[in-house]
Amino acid sequence: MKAIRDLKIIKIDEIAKGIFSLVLERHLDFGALKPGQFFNLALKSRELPLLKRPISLSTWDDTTMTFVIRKVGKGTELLCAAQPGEWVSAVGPLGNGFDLEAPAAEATLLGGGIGTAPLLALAEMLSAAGTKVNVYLGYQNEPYLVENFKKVADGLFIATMEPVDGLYHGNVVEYWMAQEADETERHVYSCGPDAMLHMVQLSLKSRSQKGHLLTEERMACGIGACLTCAKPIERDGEVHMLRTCIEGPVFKAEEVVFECK
Amino acid sequence: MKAIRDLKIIKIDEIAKGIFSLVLERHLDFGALKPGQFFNLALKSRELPLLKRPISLSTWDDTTMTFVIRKVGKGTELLCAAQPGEWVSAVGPLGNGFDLEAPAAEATLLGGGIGTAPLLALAEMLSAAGTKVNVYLGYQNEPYLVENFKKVADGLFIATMEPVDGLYHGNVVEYWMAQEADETERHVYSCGPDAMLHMVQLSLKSRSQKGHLLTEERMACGIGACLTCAKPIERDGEVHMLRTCIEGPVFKAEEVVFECK
Amino acid sequence: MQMNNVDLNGLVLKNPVTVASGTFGFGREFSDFYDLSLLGAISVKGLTLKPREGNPVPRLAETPMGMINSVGLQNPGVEAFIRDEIPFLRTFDTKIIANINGNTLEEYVEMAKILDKEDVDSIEVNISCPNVKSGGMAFGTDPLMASKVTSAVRNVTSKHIIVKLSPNVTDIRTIAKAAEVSGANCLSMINTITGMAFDLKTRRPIIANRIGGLSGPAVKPVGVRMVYETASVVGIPIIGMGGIMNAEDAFEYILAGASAIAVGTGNLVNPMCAPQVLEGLKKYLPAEV
Amino acid sequence: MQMNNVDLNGLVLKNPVTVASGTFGFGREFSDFYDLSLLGAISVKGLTLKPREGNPVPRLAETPMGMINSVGLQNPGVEAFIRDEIPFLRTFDTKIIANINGNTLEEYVEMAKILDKEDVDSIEVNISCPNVKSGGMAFGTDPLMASKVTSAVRNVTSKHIIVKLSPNVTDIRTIAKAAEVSGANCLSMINTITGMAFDLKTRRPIIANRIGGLSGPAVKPVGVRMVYETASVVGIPIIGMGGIMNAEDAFEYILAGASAIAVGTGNLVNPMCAPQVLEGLKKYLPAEV
Ligand SMILES: Cc1cc2nc3c(=O)[nH]c(=O)nc-3n(C[C@H](O)[C@H](O)[C@H](O)COP(=O)(O)OP(=O)(O)OC[C@H]3O[C@@H](n4cnc5c(N)ncnc54)[C@H](O)[C@@H]3O)c2cc1C
Ligand SMILES: Cc1cc2nc3c(=O)[nH]c(=O)nc-3n(C[C@H](O)[C@H](O)[C@H](O)COP(=O)(O)OP(=O)(O)OC[C@H]3O[C@@H](n4cnc5c(N)ncnc54)[C@H](O)[C@@H]3O)c2cc1C
Ligand SMILES: Cc1cc2nc3c(=O)[nH]c(=O)nc-3n(C[C@H](O)[C@H](O)[C@H](O)COP(=O)(O)O)c2cc1C
Ligand SMILES: Cc1cc2nc3c(=O)[nH]c(=O)nc-3n(C[C@H](O)[C@H](O)[C@H](O)COP(=O)(O)O)c2cc1C
Ligand code: FES
Ligand code: FES
Repeated sequence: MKAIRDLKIIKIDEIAKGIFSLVLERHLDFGALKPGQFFNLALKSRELPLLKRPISLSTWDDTTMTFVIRKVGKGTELLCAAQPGEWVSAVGPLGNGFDLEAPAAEATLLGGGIGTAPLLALAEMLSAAGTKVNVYLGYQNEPYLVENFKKVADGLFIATMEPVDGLYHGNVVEYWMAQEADETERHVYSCGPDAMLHMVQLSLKSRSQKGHLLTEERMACGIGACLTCAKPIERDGEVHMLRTCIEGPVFKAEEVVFECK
Repeated sequence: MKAIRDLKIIKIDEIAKGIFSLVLERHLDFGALKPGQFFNLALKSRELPLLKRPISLSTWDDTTMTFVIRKVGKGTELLCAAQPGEWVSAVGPLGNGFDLEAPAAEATLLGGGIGTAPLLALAEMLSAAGTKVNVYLGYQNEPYLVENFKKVADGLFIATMEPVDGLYHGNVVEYWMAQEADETERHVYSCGPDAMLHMVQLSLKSRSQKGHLLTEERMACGIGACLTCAKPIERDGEVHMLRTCIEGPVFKAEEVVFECK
Repeated sequence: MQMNNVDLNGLVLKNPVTVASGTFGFGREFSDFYDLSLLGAISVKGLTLKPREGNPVPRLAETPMGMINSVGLQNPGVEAFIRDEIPFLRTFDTKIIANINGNTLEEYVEMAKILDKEDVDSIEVNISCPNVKSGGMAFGTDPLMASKVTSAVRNVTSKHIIVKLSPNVTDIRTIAKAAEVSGANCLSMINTITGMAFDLKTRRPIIANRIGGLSGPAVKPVGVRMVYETASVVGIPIIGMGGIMNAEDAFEYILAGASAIAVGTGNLVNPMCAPQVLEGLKKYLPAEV
Repeated sequence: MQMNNVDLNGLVLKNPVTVASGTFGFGREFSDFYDLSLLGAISVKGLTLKPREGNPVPRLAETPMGMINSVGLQNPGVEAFIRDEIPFLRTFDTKIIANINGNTLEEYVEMAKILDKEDVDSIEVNISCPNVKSGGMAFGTDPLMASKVTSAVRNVTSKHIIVKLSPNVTDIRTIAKAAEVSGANCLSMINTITGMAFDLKTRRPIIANRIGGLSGPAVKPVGVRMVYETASVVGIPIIGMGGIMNAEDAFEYILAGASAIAVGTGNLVNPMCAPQVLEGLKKYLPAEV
């Protein structure tokens, strides 16, 4: 159940340039967790920025939860500069998360940049449920979390936008399209920048393939109260402004209306 | 000369309940320092509170400056919670300080609470200049800086508002008035809460005795630019609003206009 | 001011802590966190006659100790509110304030008529929403318009009426007086201050609608000042809001002349904010006068 | 916008970074910290016809990311400024802006007449000071009054005129237009927003005058919005200010439509703020267009 709790930082490591893995204690009051869910986090001691920051669960065990955070602006900077023993104020678990009721026989996970992180728990749980999981990870130049995915992925494919020895050079969506040209029965789960998700959506559509997207939007409360995080979602021929933090952040791939900004 | 510099915290100790001694490195660019001068200080890493906090020099040597800070509100709380190695942004030296051009033969220093701190360097320098220095220190209950004053004071008298074994019980101004009933030639320097300074002013007047008061007022810039720190000062029969941070914080005792609030 | 049984000129709250419209949904979102019966009142998300999808995104920008929103009154409409939300809210021992918003005078009247027959404790006439093109703030920045809306609503309902004032005015006192003489039982203030922020990378306004409403601690001094100014010229009680994050902030509003307060942005930052304000206020206020 | 030779409709600044009246004294205070020739212009402390001792203390309260001041135009008077301060300021290669404040229309005119013959580069007509009882903001909150003051000043001087606008208005555009059509060469905005804070211990307002002017980062979204609104309706340049602490803040104002910016409260927090803003802006602005 949703709760707000102060959590102690157990561990914090820079796992790639500007990418930090943050391990927090897991509080029993949060109840069950689902991949694709997120927490609204802020350093307890901070007064600025005012709002907490939505960060996806990357993975967890009985006593800890791990988040992977990219340092972007002030909020993530503060979180990434924190030290073990400091306290984080956490609201969660938030959002619908990925539906794992009836997992597909075969799935493909497409992660871009920091969007790879929320797919880790998904890969682990799908794999545990017997799904054959192919994982495509796209980075600018420096891969991270690869070892973690290696443990559970049936196929692991890595692409970088800048040339890196031994890795596919280019866009991870194109990589996937080429590699799995005929495998349109696999269920696709994707998380990454909007431009990537849009590309995934168009690709899925062109192949009549099914999938889910983990999306982002600027958020204040994370609990459905403020309606700032609305996302245009097309259902039954109509566009509704749904809350990314409640009805999302995971939507069916075909539903999301990407606006060309 | 006035400058703004980032100074490393060398040492920070709680010397009495809620009273902290903060030792900063002394920067050459600040030039000469005078007792009664102050710095505008804030933790470098803080964004809130916006404004720096005026804190008097308590004492200094060639390489360090010591401030004594009472934890009051948010600004002083942050300063007092800082750790050695952290950086303080400091603007100073500010204010006129005590005039030591022609020190009196005999002086009496009256400090109340945290107002004892700025008198320490004054006591040291007067004593070095050959002045006979009597020091009266008043506290609520727990004395501090006493050892430091002991080294330089000819007479040291301590009063506490709450009864403390072996110490004068009551108001430090009354203590002084009683002890030095006839010694009206001594030059008096006082620093403490407004109510105390007002009492000192009235006492001095009643005895036609000369003195200086180190006063406080809410400040923004500390460098004379904003005029928020104005203090009504009577000179030549007229009241002028003078800047506590430039023309003060030290004024002749008879000049300060205390408003009954 | 007191902790118990705060009488807002006909609307009696069990305590002075309420939550501000638009920051509390319809209460459901917070019932995971605490018992809503703790609250003096809940002002629900701003309602319109017909359902609204609100403004395009991004709808949110952060500013120093504040946030700008441009939700644009996304809501399911007054009928859905009555059908789906009142029954849920009534399971708690707290007052229900229906926040209404019209594009036209007629829409305000229509909504008031509908709600007059429904189980709500007060109607909050929002004449200060900065995030809609027509209506909204236009009514709240002109004393004549404010007066017209208030009396029109007054004429069609015997319910307790709160008029919610906009801070985006030269003189809040004239608008407040206008609302008072036209039949408001109570005032609430302040709504958001219109504000704007740019994205330095795209060099465009962050908010899709360009301008939005500023709320949070940054606006507190303005809210406190407006409550203070208004309290000295009106005889009706005021619900003070704008940047209340803790009991100390709330008490500032009370010192300024507010009879009750509302937590707004504070709910978004910390879902437990309102009960914490309530708990903290006990230190400052007597239980009963 | 460009870094060099910014033409504010007759007043050419070497760069777009100026300092706001009342936050920079007469410049002397900052000459310990840096060479004032770095600045595009200095707007000096608000002047009045006769010397003024200003308001009682306390004059300062701090608020979340802001401060409230109630200095009340303490200044030595326009004659002393001319005698004692202009010669000092002229030792630097920067423009001098004389910020003038009247209790009456006649006082504005009188000061403008006096300054017309003196060595200042621009006269900033402050019709927005919230901290004086008569005059000040009263002129800035009514388009008719704003127009009258501006044309009266225009009639007696051929100097460059800046009109400084108050944010405490329902519609800044009408006041801005009024100033423009009445002969202002340039606008500066925003002055402080009236605000208030209470001392929880004494339970009284912190500021002796009770209400003061809010400035600092908290007001930035309001200042940016007002510059944006105004820039779209006037043809004269705008000096943007309100909460500028760094180059990013300054650039927001420029994106909103300001031709130059002023650092105000930033000077008080960090005496090196203005030159640091200047240095940082180079990243965002071309040297010359
Ligand atoms: C459901 C969800 C899950 C997320 N999971 C992760 C994660 O696992 N790891 C991670 O590093 N990041 C994640 N993000 C993005 C992360 O929330 C933003 O990078 C972060 O809020 C930026 O804050 P900032 O203060 O560092 O940056 P700033 O740019 O200073 O932020 C300014 C404002 O923009 C908002 N903002 C900026 N970027 C985003 C964004 N991409 N999404 C939403 N709001 C944004 C901030 O919340 C803030 O209000 C997630 C976002 C959402 C919505
Ligand atoms: C010239 C001068 C020298 C000082 N020297 C010392 C010293 O050596 N040691 C020490 O502990 N304190 C000293 N003070 C007082 C110290 O500046 C205040 O206690 C401090 O500013 C309080 O800030 P805060 O955020 O902790 O408290 P808050 O109460 O949260 O402060 C709120 C506001 O009030 C102002 N304020 C509150 N109390 C005072 C005060 N007494 N004087 C001026 N402004 C105040 C703050 O600056 C701030 O703007 C001195 C003050 C002045 C003017
Ligand atoms: C996200 C958001 C949505 C809001 N929606 C409404 C609304 O629908 N009706 C209304 O009267 N006020 C609305 N407001 C204004 C608040 O009720 C409140 O007046 C304002 O935010 C100031 O209080 P605060 O600073 O505590 O948030 C909204 C505010 C926010 C932040
Ligand atoms: C202490 C103080 C004194 C001020 N005095 C004046 C003044 O004399 N004349 C004037 O036009 N504006 C005055 N202002 C307003 C500033 O020039 C500026 O418009 C306002 O503070 C907003 O900018 P900021 O947020 O950067 O400070 C004063 C502001 C402060 C903080
Ligand atoms: S973030 Fe508030 S409703 Fe989603
Ligand atoms: S604090 Fe600014 S003039 Fe003294």
